[in-house]
Amino acid sequence: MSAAMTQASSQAMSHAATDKRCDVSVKDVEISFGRHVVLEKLSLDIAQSEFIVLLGPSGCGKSTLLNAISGLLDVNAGQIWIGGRNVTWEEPKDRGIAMVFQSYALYPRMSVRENMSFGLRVAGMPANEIQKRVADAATMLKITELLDRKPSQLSGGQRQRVAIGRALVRDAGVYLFDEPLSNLDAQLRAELRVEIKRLHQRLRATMIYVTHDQIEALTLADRIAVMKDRVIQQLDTPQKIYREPVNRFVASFVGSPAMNFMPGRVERGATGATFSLGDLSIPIQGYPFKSPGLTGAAVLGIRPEHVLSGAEAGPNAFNAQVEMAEPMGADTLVWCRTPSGASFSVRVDSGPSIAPGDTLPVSFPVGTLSLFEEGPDGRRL
Amino acid sequence: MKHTASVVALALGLGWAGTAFAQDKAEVIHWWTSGGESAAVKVFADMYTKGGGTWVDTAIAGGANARTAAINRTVAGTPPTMMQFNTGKQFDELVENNLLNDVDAVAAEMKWKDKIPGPILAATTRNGKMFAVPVNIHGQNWLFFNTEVLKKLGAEEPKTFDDLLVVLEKAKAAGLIPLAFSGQKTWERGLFNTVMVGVGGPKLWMSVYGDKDPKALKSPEFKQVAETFAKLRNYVDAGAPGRNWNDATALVIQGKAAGQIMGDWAKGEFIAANQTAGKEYGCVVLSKAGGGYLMGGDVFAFPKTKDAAQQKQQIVLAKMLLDPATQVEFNKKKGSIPVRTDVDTSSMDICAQKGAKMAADPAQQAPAMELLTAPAVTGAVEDVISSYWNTPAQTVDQFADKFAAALKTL
Amino acid sequence: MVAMVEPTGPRPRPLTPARIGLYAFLFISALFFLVPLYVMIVTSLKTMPEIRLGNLLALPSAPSIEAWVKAWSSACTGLTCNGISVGFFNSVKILVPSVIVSIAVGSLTGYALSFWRVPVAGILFGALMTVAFVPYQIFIYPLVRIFASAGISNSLPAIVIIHTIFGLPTMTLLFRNYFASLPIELFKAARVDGAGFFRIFWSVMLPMATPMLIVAVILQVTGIWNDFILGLVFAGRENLPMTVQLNNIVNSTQGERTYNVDMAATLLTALVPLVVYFASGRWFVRGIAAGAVKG
Amino acid sequence: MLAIRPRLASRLAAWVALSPALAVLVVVYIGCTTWTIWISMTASRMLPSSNFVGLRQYEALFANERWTVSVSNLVIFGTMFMIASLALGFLLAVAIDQRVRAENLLRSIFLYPFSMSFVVTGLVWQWVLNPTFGIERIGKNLGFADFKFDWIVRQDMVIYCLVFAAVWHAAGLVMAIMLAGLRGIDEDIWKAARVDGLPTWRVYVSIVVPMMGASFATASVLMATSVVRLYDLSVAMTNGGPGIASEVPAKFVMDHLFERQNIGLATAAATSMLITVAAVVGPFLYWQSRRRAAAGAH
Repeated sequence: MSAAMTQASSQAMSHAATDKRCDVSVKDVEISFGRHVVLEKLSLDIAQSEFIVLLGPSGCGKSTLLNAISGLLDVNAGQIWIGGRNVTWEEPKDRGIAMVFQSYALYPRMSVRENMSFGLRVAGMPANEIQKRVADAATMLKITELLDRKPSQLSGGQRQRVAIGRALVRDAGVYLFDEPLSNLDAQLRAELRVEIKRLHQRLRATMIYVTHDQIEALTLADRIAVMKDRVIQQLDTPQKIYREPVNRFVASFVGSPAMNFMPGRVERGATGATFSLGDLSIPIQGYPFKSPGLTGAAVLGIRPEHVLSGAEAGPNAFNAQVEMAEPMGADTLVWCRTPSGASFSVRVDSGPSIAPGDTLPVSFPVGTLSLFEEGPDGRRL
Repeated sequence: MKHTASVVALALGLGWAGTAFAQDKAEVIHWWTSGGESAAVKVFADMYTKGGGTWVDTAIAGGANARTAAINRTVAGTPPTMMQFNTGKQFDELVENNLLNDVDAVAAEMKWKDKIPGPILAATTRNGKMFAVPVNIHGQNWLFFNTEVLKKLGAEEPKTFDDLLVVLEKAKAAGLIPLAFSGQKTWERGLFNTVMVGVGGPKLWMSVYGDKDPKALKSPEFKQVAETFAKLRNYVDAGAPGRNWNDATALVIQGKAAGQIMGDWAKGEFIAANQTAGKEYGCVVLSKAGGGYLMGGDVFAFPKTKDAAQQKQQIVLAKMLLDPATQVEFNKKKGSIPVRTDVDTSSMDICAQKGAKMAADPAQQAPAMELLTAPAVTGAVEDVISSYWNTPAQTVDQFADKFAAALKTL
Repeated sequence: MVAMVEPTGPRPRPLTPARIGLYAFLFISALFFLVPLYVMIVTSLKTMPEIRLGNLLALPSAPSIEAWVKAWSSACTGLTCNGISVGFFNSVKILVPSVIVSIAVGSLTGYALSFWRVPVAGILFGALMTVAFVPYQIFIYPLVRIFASAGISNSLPAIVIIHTIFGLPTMTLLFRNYFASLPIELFKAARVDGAGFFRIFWSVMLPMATPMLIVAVILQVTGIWNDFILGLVFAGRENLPMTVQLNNIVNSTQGERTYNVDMAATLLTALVPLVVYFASGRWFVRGIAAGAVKG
Repeated sequence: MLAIRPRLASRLAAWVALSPALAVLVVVYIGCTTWTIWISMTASRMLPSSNFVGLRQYEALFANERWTVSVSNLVIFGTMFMIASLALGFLLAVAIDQRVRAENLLRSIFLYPFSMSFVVTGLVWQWVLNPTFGIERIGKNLGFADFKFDWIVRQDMVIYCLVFAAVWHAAGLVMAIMLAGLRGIDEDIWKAARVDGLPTWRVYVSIVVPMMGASFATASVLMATSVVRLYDLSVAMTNGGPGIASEVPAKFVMDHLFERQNIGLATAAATSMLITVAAVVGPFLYWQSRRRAAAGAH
């Protein structure tokens, strides 16, 4: 939290939240528009004070789920519990939630102050209490000097701060974020990301955050629910999802630059299990197979940053042909080919220059690679 | 208790005051809005005011508009004290639905039935009772001509349509507009009806519009009427379609046209231009065998009301409308002639005197079309006539067939 | 020797034939649109003898506002000769409540139909759309009967209700399309803030609908001010609008016509909507841009 | 199974808000329409009667020359008016969009006729088109002795005069709608077209017009409503004449309802109009709602 924040406000804003029970639980929820089914028997349990990110491409149902939790969308079947109460049929305002939207959704004809206090005024809160809450939230978000402006006079980043402020004053146990940073440029996004993370640490409120940006997910979440096609593919800590994606979809969606995939075969030989890529044979002895002894066609996945290159490559290194180098500041992403022609990328320090046509010794350490079934949606082996 | 009593007293007092006010008040819906017409209706208003009443004037231009408003209010239960209709069948259904008060008692008391021309009396009587008070007679089939122009053309005052055609031909040759015409549906019907009664005679007139006899439409007389009517197309100018009747009258006044066939209300235009009947302009009813003065006009009807005070005012109004002095004064302003045959018309202009004489003579009297046909039929026939007039290719037979169909309107 | 001129500075913009053609088109169009107004104004300033000469486009030889004065204060509209000034205030009396009520109902209906899932919404909207095409004249007679049995015929409330009924399809359509074009997240945010149906409408949606409100006001002011038949049938004799008096002057059944007074009266009657349009033409286009073309 | 949430407060509020519209729907639209259809099957004249005559009013209606002329007039008028006002409105909008001088003034000039009532419009154009003192006279005064412009008094041409006046009245509104549409088009499209070296007219025809579907639709719907309702203009300008050459269905209904006191025939005509409108608008609405539902599912 910013240094400008006062001790008093920090207490005021954080106490109420931690005092409340505010775990969220989605039980067998179904949602459909007419004949079009959007969510099917979906369940999700979110612990008190947890920061959970719903991550997935557009159309995966993550926003629908968030809207169902908020009560903006009626569920066709199932239940939603917040803070130990069944709120399935409650109005949004009665669920103890606050929400931040992608397009900020600031009321254009109201000043910042009016925007932030609207909900409290609707609820009939005494003016001095409203005044205090707005002032505290504004201080916390460094928007005090903007309070009397209209939304049209604000920049994108300022608008989203106001939108967050509007959620803050509700002093809710559960905060819902619907792609709140997607309309901002990269720098502002990073800045506000940090801000939100600090908020969470300060408030200890439950936060449910929808995004399609895996960096936001990895940086913010306690747990990430990766969704695709209306189904939660994997629900785990960011580390786990990054290291052990349950399928190729999760593997490719999380992490940047994207994971390399190379089709080949798992074979068992005298030296133990190997993965053959054409003529190349990569030792994978010690890989934690789910079903031991498995052989046959498979896909090897390894993240560019996990490929060892140059001197680090070690004894299992093979020579790869460099095709192209993308300098990215601190690192360089080097695009190579295996002798059999499979393309992959390697992340190396931007030290010695590497030019197309060079040969680069690389190795795929077994501790960091993943193996999947064949096919675009192959499960982890 | 004391309070309640005083409130009741106050309410009663107000109620009484209200009735007293209503007693003297009469609201009249009519469509007389132009200068001459307002002057005429002012005669009624002044007479009524002189008798101690308050005349509440609701003038709405356009007969259909005024009647619509009046009928709607009558149906809605908030009728005016008195409302205007054209003499004829416009108020038939109000009588049938028991929405009008009859004036039979007053009529008997004042002996009106002996003094009103037969066709007009018949048009206000339903089931033997008089349901409306006629206030004037408008002759509908006059020919007005510019005497100066006729003199220049070397023509006599025409007596029949044959005479007229000769005059028109002369006017055409002289480069004038022969017949000043206003090409709107109503006046196309007016012209046709003038031809029908003038060429076909009152007998044909009555069998077509009175008996609605399809055989009459196939008669040689009707054929001759249709042909004469068609001939008149040659004598109107290019600007006629859509023209207002008073603009046509102006052409006669200015000597640009020889004459105009119109009702006697056209006199108002001549008077406004400071012309005198018999001097600058002449008037004549064209008739082959004599007879056939088409009489229409206006009546006032009295909607049913439960308010006794209003009923009383309706009787006061009825008597006032047919007062001899009022009649002369009103009709002078209106350009029409008194509906009573027993009033002295010597102070009126020549045309009015001519008209009054014909109106008093049963041999000359003929009911106007709307006295014989319901508005629905009048309208249907009007469409047929208008279509014939504007479509030279249409044959007389086609015309007669359509005419017969229109007369049979459901 | 001809020295080559190197391009420098602003590019020369010659008046191209296309540009001339464009202005010619606009000029001719403007003439086409202005001729009737010109004829009305010129005629209203002429004397009757001059009008009878029949040169429609000629300027008045001796302009006189006599006809205007007469039309406003002394032309006969029946027994009384007070001009159309009486009707002016009646028209205002009808206009103000009718515009407010019809827009209030129309915008509320449009709002309810765009954000709230109501079971009959489809049917209601379909019916409104259909009725938008129906000549309203056919409803007049049964409505007279209905109003009569409700005991409110021939009164100010009656005419206000009538204008609301007949304004409903257009108003609903305008507002529904406008609200539908607003981001749904605003509505969601307001609901999370705990605002109910009317609160969202009043505090969030209506303040945003200013461009559409302007369009609605313009359309309704024009429509209601220009109305003749409804005012005649439903307003009652105390409240007959200006157009009825105009009709009394212009459409006298029998009697002499004074075209200069007719034209002056017509212009006086058209003055309110004319001023509204000339003053707010820019807003009108903007309002339409804000809502009407999305949909 | 559908779970229905008893969110009474909001639901109730929505019903309260819709209640005026619903009352109008039930009482006015449904009630009056039913009444109209019922009366059309009776022999009512001035006042409604219960004298049932089946479909005889409809037989009379379709045998009535004036009605058939009215209907065909409406078709001609509708087609010509829609095409002409859309075309002129679009051209004006394009012209104004070329960064011309006095844009505000021009826009007001084109828009002001829409503030005039149809009665005034009809009256003025009746004057201007009148052959004895209107345009024809002006042409003759200018020295063209043979100049003729007498459409308003010719049976075969009068309907085009109505189109003329109606276009004058409505083109400004179309222009406003089109201008709004043009201003809503992304500037980048114009930049791209300019870099591609496309001639301006080509950009309008191939790129801009297809993008303005919504503007054309809005304008068309507005124009179409005024076509079916065409009444005052015909009354004020020609009163249906010459003859019955410029009669229109709404005028047929009105004349028979009031002047002619034949509400049986009037309601039969009104019902015929209603059925025609419903037959066109109904499927259109259905198609639209299907499209909306399909779009909403994603």
